[in-house]
Amino acid sequence: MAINYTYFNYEIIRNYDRCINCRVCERQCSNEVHRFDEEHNIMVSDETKCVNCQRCVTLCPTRALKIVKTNNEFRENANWSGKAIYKIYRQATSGGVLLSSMGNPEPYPIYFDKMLLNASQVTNPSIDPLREPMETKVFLGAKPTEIKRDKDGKLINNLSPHLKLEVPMMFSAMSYGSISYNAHKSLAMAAKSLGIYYNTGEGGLHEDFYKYGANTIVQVASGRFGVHKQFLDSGAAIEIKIGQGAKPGIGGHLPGTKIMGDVSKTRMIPEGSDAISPAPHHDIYSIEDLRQLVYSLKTATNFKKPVIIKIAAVHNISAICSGIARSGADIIAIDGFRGGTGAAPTRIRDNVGIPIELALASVDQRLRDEGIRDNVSLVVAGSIRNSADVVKAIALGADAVYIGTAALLALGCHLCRDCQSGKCNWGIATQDPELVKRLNPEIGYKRLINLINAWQHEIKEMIGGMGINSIESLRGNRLMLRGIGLTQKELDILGIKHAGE
Amino acid sequence: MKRVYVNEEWCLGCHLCEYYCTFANSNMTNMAELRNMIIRPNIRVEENNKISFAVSCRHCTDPLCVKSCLTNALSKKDGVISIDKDKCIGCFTCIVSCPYGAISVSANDIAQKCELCTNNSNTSPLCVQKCPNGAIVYEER
Amino acid sequence: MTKYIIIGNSTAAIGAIEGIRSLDTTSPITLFSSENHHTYSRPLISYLLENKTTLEKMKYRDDNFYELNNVTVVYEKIVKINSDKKQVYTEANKEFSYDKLLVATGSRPFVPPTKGLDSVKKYFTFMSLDDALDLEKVANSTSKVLIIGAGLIGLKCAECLQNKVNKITVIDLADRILSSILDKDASEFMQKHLEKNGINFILSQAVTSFNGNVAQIGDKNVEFDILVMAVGVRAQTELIRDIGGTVNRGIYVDTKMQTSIADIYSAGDCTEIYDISCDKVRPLPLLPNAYIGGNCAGINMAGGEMVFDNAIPMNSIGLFGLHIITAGSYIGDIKEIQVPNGYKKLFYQDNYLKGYIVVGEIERAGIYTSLIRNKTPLDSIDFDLIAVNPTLIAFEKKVRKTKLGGKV
Amino acid sequence: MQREGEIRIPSGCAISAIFSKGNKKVQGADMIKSIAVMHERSNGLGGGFAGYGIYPDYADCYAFHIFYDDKISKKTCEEFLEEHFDIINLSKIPTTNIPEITNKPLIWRYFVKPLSIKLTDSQLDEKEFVSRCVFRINTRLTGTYIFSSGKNMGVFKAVGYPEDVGRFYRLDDYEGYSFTAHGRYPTNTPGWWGGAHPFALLDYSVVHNGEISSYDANRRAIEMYGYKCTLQTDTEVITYIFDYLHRKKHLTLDEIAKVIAAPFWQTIEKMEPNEARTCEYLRNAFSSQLITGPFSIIVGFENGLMALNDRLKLRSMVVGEKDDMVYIASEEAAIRVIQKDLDKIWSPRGGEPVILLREDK
Repeated sequence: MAINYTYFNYEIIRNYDRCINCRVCERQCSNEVHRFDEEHNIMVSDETKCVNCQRCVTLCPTRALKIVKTNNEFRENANWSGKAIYKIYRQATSGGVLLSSMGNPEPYPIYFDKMLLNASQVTNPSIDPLREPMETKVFLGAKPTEIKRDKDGKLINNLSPHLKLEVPMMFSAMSYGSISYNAHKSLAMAAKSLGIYYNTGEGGLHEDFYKYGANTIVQVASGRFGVHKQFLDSGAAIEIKIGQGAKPGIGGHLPGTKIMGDVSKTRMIPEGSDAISPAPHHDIYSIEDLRQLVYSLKTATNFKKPVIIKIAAVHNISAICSGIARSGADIIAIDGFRGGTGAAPTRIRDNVGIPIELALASVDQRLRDEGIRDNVSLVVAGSIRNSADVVKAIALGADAVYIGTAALLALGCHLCRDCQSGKCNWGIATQDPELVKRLNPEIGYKRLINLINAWQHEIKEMIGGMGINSIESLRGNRLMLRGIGLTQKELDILGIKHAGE
Repeated sequence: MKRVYVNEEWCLGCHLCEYYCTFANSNMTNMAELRNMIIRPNIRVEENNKISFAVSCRHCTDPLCVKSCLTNALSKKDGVISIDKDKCIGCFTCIVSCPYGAISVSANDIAQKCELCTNNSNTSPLCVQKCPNGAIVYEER
Repeated sequence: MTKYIIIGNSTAAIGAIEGIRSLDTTSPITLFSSENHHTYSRPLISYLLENKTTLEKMKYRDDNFYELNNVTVVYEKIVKINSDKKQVYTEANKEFSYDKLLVATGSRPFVPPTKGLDSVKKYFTFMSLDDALDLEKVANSTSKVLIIGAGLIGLKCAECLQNKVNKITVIDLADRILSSILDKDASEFMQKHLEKNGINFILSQAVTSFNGNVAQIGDKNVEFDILVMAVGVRAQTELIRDIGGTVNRGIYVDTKMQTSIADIYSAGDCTEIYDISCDKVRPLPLLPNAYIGGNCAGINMAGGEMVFDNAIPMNSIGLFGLHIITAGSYIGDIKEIQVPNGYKKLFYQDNYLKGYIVVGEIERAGIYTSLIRNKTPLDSIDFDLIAVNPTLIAFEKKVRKTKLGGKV
Repeated sequence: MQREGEIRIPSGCAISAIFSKGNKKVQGADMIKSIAVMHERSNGLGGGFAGYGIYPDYADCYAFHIFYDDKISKKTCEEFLEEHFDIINLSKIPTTNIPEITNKPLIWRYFVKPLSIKLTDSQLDEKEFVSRCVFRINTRLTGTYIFSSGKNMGVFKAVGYPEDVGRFYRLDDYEGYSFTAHGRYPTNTPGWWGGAHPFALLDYSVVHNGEISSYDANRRAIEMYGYKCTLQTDTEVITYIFDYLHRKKHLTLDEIAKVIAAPFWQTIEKMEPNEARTCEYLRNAFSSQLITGPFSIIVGFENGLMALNDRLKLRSMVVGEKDDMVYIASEEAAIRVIQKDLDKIWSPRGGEPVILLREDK
């Protein structure tokens, strides 16, 4: 093409008074942005290639680098933003669908930030987690409908298979393939030592990780990649993935370039072939089909494992969930529209689905109204960013949350949202051995443990302040929430009062 | 005793250790002073088609360098092999004897080597502190 | 309680003391020094004349070394051993008895008998501190110096006198300099370097006769004010020879550094030792071997178990800022590597590295030394890679793992 | 200002109870004496009593105590009752007008039995039928509030200090095997007679001191099982939880304690395996019925009484024994005033239930 319409977003500012030509930026940039100019003995950079992953900035020993948004602008236009124009150029050049990664970055309302928490004053005491036990253990699974006793009146354990979490958080589904071996290993190791669970995503389970099975949720998705008897048996629970928040209604696509060696082996597909998960499960065209799949998986595993149904938060979510709650599933995982992904069509990521806070509130209420809330546990995902989000989600009615993006951030991800390129400089969303080795699981899993421990401490502080000393007394305890700057409609959906009421 | 160990599985070949080592053993207050300087670190990264690892003094239990030293400049105290710059006359017999190639020639033409940062202001080896991927560790083995 | 006696006060002796004391901290050690100096490092005498070191810094161990190690030093020469009585005798015929004895008498300069040598007022050797101090007294800006022998000693001597004197001429019977440690190409390379620095050479010739301060060399005469004899050294083996101990070019010792006579050990320049690089027994008058040998002897004398069975020649020498490192023997096939303003040659035979010469870029050469010393099979490493550049990457992964991840 | 039920009202309080395990009778007068001692713990915005074994002549009838705002309400309600019950006896509840108790509603008492046709039509067991009728009336019929609906027991409550309420209802005229009393200290309320305690459903009555932090979690859970929390008070939700676990799920009193004041996990870990398994089962199966935050409650029911503190014991509660009489109160003084020499007096640990049952039953 005659004219290069490339419109680059970033400028790399290098402070030459600090740059010592150590070339770490050059060595660590898989996008080949930095280069050492032998002749003039200085470092130079090609900004057009920069995705602003901050690897160079982070490693630069003299802090000589910073990356700033370019202030190069098109003529001002409230309607046609530079971003909008740029995308047009890109598509006019490529003729292709726009791809991007991680969660929806657009400025939609964040309801977690419009809810405030309660604390005890005078009429009942707040509880100090440093002095009193403060419990965060939760069980996920259906509650028994009736109490059974043996002949001498002792209770019979008629609990259906369930998951036991030391803290109400799990690592959400990220497939081996979309993320690296070392990223997966870090998650597995962390889940094990935290007494929680991580999720294989639709990538099968690498043979090295079977030993973490007791802390693994194995996922069955529309592509059925890597699914076999041993895989199903190895996990603590089975998750049927119907949809995901980042791209409701469409399937997945892992480019063949990432299907190499162990990834192809684990997925049970040929090297180099694209892994394409269909939009729907072609054996699930209706709720009764889902029920069949649930029971086939349960039968396949001798009714020993709880089954999770993961769906994206869409408009009639509560009706859908009431159907699922009657399908024999034990846990429903709802993924909000901010949920992350390794790659999604931009327009879908940014325009489909609804906020998890609203979805959760209406689902929890609907299931209670129908008296079937005990049939299932609710796990919510889709941008749980901190411990307060966790507390708010549980107060709205969730049993536990899935964290994905936050976990990746703990592992070093800088949300450059270029996962689809496979050139992740942080060794997370890549299969290039040279890049993968940049994530040392020994370091990674400790960072994950730190994050969850830190959040657990904060959760204890917050619920202790409410005078609650066990997380189950927070679940659905919407009186602990007040809205701020919300319309009556929003308050009604969230089932909370406005601050001051 | 605690020693520096490297694990090539995690070495990224970023060479940061070399720069931090040089800085640690300089009397600079600001690393940027390394600008336009040829660095002479006591730890060196070896690289060859995608394998890389850093090498520094292994502080051998039976150190040939110390035994070979002409001037008694090299000596071993509490497991740390250190060099007395005042005594060294740069004969480099230590370089002939070191099986790891961990002793090098200093700017003023005498021998220099890693002393586990016991000879500078750092509390533990700076290369270890600064390795971005835990490829260099300082521990008992 | 064992009575230790050590004859000699240099590297091997110090190695022995440290060896003994690593196991036996109490028994008395008596040391006899024929030189009236605290132990010092012989190779430093040339640096002393260059003022690159001082008498203080030359000391091979600190002043309180004997005291700390509870060693009695007797500055007298031992002239006789009686191995039956287990006694040694000084010139004054004082007797001292031992349980374990170390003979570390070192070597002495060899002065070839030459016609008219007696007509030379005074000639010098260049071995001991006293030699150096004497030389320093007479050397001045007008002196013309003639050095016989273009070996390590001769050339180090030349180097240290260069700025002090008017002219230096080095003569050697061999057709090249440093013939004992360099091959032809290397010595030519080195010779050029030395000539650039103003040293004159007369090679493949010998002094046929002296006439006062004139040496006749072939058909021409060379005048000199100072004559230095640096032809070579000879092991001082008499003490052992006199009592019928096995002696060849040096005192025979086994791998425990024990002589053929019970309870008598020997180490250092006075011994001959098995050189694994060429599997021959020969004197290896080099400081590292002296220390390692002495240390080994000391440990065995104190009842420990130690062997020294991997001796090889190792040399590191700097002349006028150019460094040479060599080790092992120059036998077998040759691998020559081109290096900018330097020189590198590796010698290997049936899958083992035998020796090498590196001039100029000397860093990490010790890795080559270890290949010779440890008899590393060359097919177990990337020889082509390591030849170009001494690196641990050339070893197998598992070897690297132990080298860098294991306790060594 | 919102009326009780339209708004959640946290409140502190005083509670007291007397229980006779044997055949000795408990006098209403003693109950008043005891609760009166804790005058300071109330603020005059609510007081009440529950007496058990007080209607021996109508022991097999449900005794409905009803507040009416006006005659119309009474008329509509009675029509409903006629439809569903066989009314054995109806009368005003005898009261004495005293200055301390003002703007009293119409207070009526009905002894009823479910009409067998209606009962069979409903395909419910008798108690479920009755409780549903009670919910119907309380939620659908405005101006009408059934505040007592058990057999051979009755609740007497009003806005005022408990001792005055006792006098107002002539409690001295009643005797039975068990009494409980409550003095209320709401932190904000217009004070409504129905909002006073005890709160009762069928023969379960609850007096409670505390403010539970788990309220909304408990409420939203219990409402799923057909209960309606019309008053939004802790006492109400606790009563329903108790009714649910005891009457509907048939948990033992001891198991109920393990649910609502569940032992901490760290305690469970130290238990012997079987007990630990039971506790884990109960905490898992009934996690929404765990009550956290400070409370001391006394639950009365047919032939029994159960007292319980929250698991951290954030509210005071003491128990005294004399022969086969047992006394429970927020403060020891409230026991001493009616029984000077006790065989035994102690303060139950948090989460440790005090379960009292009549021996001959």
